[in-house]
Amino acid sequence: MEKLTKDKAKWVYKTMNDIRNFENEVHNIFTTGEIPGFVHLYAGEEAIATGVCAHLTDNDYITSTHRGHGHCIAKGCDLDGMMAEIYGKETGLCKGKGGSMHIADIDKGMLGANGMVGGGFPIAVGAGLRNKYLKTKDVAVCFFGDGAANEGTFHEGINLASIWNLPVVFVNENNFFAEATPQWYSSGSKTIADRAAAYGIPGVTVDGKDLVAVYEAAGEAIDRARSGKGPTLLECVTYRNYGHFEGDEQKYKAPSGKEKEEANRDCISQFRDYAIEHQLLTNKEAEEIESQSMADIEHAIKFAEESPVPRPEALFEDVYAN
Amino acid sequence: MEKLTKDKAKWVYKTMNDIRNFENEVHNIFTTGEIPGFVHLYAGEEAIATGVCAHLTDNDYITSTHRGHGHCIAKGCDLDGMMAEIYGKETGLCKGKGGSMHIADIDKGMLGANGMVGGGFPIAVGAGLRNKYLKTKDVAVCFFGDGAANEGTFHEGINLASIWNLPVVFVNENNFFAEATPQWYSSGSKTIADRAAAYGIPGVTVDGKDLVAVYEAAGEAIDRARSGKGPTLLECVTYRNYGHFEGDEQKYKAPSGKEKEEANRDCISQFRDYAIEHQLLTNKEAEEIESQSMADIEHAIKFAEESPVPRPEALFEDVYAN
Amino acid sequence: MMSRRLTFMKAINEGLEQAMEKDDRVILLGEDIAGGADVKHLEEKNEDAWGGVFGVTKGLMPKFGRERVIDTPISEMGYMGAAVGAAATGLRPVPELMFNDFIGFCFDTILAQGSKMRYMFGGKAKIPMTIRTCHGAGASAAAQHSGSYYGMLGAIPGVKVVVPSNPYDAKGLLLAAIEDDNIVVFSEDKTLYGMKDEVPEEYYTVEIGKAKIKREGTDLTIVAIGKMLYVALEVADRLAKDGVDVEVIDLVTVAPWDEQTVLHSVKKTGRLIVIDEANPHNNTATDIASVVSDKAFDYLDGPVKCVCAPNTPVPFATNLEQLYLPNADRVLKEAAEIIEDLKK
Amino acid sequence: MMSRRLTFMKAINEGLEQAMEKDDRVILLGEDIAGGADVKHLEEKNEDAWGGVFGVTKGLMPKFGRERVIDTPISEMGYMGAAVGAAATGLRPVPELMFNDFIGFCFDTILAQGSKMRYMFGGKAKIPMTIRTCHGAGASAAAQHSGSYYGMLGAIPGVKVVVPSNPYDAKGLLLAAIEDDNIVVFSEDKTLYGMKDEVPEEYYTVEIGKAKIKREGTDLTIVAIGKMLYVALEVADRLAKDGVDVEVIDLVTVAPWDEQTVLHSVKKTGRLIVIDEANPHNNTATDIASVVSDKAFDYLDGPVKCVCAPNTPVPFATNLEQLYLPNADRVLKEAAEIIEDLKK
Ligand SMILES: Cc1ncc(C[n+]2csc(CCOP(=O)(O)OP(=O)(O)O)c2C)c(N)n1
Ligand SMILES: Cc1ncc(C[n+]2csc(CCOP(=O)(O)OP(=O)(O)O)c2C)c(N)n1
Ligand SMILES: [Mg+2]
Ligand SMILES: [Mg+2]
Repeated sequence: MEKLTKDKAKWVYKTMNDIRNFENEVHNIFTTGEIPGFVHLYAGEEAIATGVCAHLTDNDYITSTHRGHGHCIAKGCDLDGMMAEIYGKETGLCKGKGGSMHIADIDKGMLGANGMVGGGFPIAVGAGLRNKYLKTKDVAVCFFGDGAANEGTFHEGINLASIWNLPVVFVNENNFFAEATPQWYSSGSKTIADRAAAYGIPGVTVDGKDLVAVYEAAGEAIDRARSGKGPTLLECVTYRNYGHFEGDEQKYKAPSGKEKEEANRDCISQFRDYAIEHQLLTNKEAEEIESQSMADIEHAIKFAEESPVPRPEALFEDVYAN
Repeated sequence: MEKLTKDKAKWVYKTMNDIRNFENEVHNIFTTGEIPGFVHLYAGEEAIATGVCAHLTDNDYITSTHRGHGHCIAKGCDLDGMMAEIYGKETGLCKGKGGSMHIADIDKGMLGANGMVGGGFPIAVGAGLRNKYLKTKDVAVCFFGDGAANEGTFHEGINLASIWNLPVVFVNENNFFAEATPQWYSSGSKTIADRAAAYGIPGVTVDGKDLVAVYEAAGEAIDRARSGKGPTLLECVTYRNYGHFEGDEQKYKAPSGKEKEEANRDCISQFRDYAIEHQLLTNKEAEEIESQSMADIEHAIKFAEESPVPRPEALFEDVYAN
Repeated sequence: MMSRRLTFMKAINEGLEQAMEKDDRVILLGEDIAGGADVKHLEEKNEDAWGGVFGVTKGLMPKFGRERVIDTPISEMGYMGAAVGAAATGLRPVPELMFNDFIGFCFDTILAQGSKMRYMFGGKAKIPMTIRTCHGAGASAAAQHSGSYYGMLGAIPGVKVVVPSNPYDAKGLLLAAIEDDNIVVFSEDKTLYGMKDEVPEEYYTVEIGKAKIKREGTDLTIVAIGKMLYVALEVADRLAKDGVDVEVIDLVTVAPWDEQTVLHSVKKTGRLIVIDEANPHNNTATDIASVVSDKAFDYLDGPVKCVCAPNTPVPFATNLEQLYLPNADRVLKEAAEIIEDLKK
Repeated sequence: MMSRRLTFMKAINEGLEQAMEKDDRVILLGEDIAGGADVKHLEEKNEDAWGGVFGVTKGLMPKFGRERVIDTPISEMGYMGAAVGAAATGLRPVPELMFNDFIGFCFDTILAQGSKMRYMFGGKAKIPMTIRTCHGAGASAAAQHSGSYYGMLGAIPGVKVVVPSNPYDAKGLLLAAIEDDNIVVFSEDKTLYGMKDEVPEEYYTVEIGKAKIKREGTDLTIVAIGKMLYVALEVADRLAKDGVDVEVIDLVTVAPWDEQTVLHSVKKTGRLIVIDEANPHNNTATDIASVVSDKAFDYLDGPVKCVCAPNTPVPFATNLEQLYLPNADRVLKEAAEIIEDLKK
């Protein structure tokens, strides 16, 4: 596994900021009514997508979730195209036909946000099967929530990856809630990683707010996959900054106590401190990245706002290939 | 848990013989072409259905599988009605409309053989939910094969039973094969019971050829369920005497070695020896049971053969209630 | 009873409440139909966090408790199948499938288990279970949360399907569905939740299988499903100006749909348009068209016209989504052939 | 090429073999499509235990190895979704769903994932995947193994469906399906597996979307799907004795079905019967009936008649199952209205 170099640290810090800024802006814009539909924000969980995708190239695949913006950004999707997609504009990554829950860019190895909870497991297994069949060293990463771990696709998907020894890493984002339902209610197992044993694969739990911890654990799991040793189930414990979707009152979140304290930890400032302390970033570099990131997101918003809506005929296009 | 009394031992021995004779006869008749469709025989696995159902009353529910004859008989379904059903006769338990794979008798707590592998898990959970909701002490038992343990319904069903603490016992019949595919290929876990931990419930493996072992383990699990302590996953290791279905060449079965030795163990004669040794049965009683059992099965065959086929109008009936 | 206006959503909520008051065997299951299960500060106050993703089941958990209003993990096959099992053994479960688009996760429990049990078991089982779900485009919910699958579900032998178009029917049909001894899919149009209308306070049922004539007419029959009723009524209004007298029928029940009422109307008017938001092939509109074109062949003065969604997934962009949905302009255009010669 | 007769089953087997020879990216997935995975004495001999539950894929594993002929656990959602993922990333998987009745276990991967990806992704994805499955009553396989769901699948935008009626088409359509860049459901009638007919040895394709006129006639058109073709031909033979000249069309492709050929024929004959083994509502027959009743309205001399399975699950008892299946007697009876005045 590649150590966290200065270059990588810059990419990491930029990516985390991009995600945070993107999501905060979408949050603000949503209240104006300019963005239609359902939007699930990734803010607070940046360390996971970033720490995992730091190990991936465009040739590696990921599957994502309804909360997909972070994965898209970390996998290299174009910010302008993403924002335009969320606005439903013709210049969107999916021509405005997918929206927030279906952002995808196969050229970047991004196999789609997914409106179906648990929808990603089999698709990631398929990408892993392809990688193995074609004798590449590429991996597939399946991001999924704590709630998704109770879908049958979790079971079938991980079991297949295990018995076929596929290069797939299952990255769980355990933010304690599936909508308004806590993980401790919905799962018979204590942790998500506890379920790995049922498939004879390693299960690891890390602090998902700690970029370095995620980076290292993911690096190990991805190396394992690349070298033909099969899948890993990596659980990253985290918390989301916003509600389940925009408009959620979040009555289920703890008003105080340990959960609340966890919630208040910020993965970005924690990484900033770490990077400066370990001389991976200077204060000045960090500040430059911060303002560059804001500028990039503002650019994306402007791009989205100014883009045209899809042509009417687009309704009928792209149903069948050829 | 009730000890294996003399009365119970008689019931057990009769039941095991009934299943064996029933299946052997169906096997023979099938070759004549008198029985249509697919038939999956339970012969060789009698100790499981019998050892489990020995603890149940008509108020307890079971769900079964495509290999359901043994469960039906052990749960008290009428032999004549069963045989007539397999023949597709009007006097069948399901009026000839269900056939071997769909024999059911809700009055006996038998919620149906099931042509869908893994179809029984959610249904058993529903019966368990009902039992708990109505504050009964009744349980639900879900029989399933090693192959079924790879369906998503296994995962979702057991997890639900666990988090809702339902009186459901999941009884796995691990006969090493799902059709022509061995369990050691299809499952990432070594045993089926290993998967119990993923749901925070007890997982137990017993020798499924040993009636007494099944009886005791099942008794414990069922007592647990009845007393509100929740589900258990009970794996019973066994082997089927015949092919997956009638007509199967069984090329996948081991020609020699440990698997073959296992295959040759007979659960019925083993129980006979045990029962006589422990003075639960005399030789004479055993012989009487054996001939009574043959007579009962012959009666069932005669009944089935002589019964009329369904009235044509039956085609349109029983689609909707009222 | 005093007249009283409720939203579509609240009418359903009240229907659930009254069904549960009337019959102990009625239980609800679904994802976050209460919300906040096992969350300490909510449990202490006996509060639900959500009451369903749209708030339809709000307040039912505090009233009936978590034994009867059961939050499920994200395990559609598990809890939908559990509902089948509970129904087969004597309860009257009302599971919620949050969006009908999630049907792919639990289809077996309906297609192969619940709908077939009674038949396979020779009439011994009954499955009194009402599946609440929602369908429909228009909420910018994109391809995986906007489909209309009521027709597909209704085509399964053993399943009934109702699609209410207004708060009154919503409550009455829901109560009829819960009283029914079969699997009834109760499909709510998510864009109607806010619609307000008069709803009696008392318990009442609306007959399943009976279509409603919403406007009498002699020149042309329009049959509409759910929200499409309002498209039909708009078309009727607009055509009235041209002197065309339209009879508008709210189908109400998609399966089994009311052949008698539809045929009776078409035999009178000689012309039929069916508006169905489902994708265009093998849907309820084509089913009605084929039956009417057969059984009322000699009465038809022109072809039956089906106006449906196009053969595409639901697009996200608002402008495209509006084009996706059948509307009055499209009806007038696609059915011009049978409308033109009516205009006086 | 010398004429050579193969069974329907062997024709499919040969199609798979030639597709795999031609294109490395073609892989097969399914339950026991080889059988005996990881069974020592079989692996040593490079033998498959089953080659599919009906033997359709027999011999392919020994030839292409377990990397390309992949036995799966009983995990339909898992491997069918994996096929979608593999197709989206460049392979051309051919998963087998052992019986189309198992669709309820993997419906999401088709309904919400594979069929919608291209659209949702703005045209960037393609899903070149052929789902082999089997349908049909007549094998005493009872309610959960005898259904006909090709129509339901074909109604999903983004999905194509073909239903071959003979060995020649089976091979050619399968090869066309595997060449196609979309999800194509290739639905085999399990009761046709033993049927023998001439099949060229070389690689060839049969065009998807094109119906075939099997018998020309001027008085009446019968469109049939799959095995129902033989019912149609029997009806044609029997009516010929009465001087009625029947045109018989094998639909071949259920989605998108060949409007042009069907309309052209009906415009000539003025009469149409559609025979479809699916349950009667919202099926391909009603879809065709609605379109023809609309677009050929002025040409029709009588109503379009749909002859389908009844609105029931498939019964087990042999006598009932035979009543369930459309047959020539039923066609003649149910369509008597349009046939009677043709008899000379
Ligand atoms: C199959 C399916 N079931 C239910 C839903 C509704 N739903 C959307 S997000 C969500 C919660 C997901 O929770 P989790 O997996 O923990 O992800 P998180 O939102 O916490 O990131 C639910 C139930 C869905 N979209 N798809
Ligand atoms: C959903 C589903 N998938 C596949 C099948 C085909 N099938 C019938 S039995 C069987 C094997 C079942 O194996 P197991 O669960 O071990 O039970 P056993 O036959 O050994 O008793 C399979 C794959 C089916 N009937 N249903
Ligand atoms: Mg979560
Ligand atoms: Mg087995």
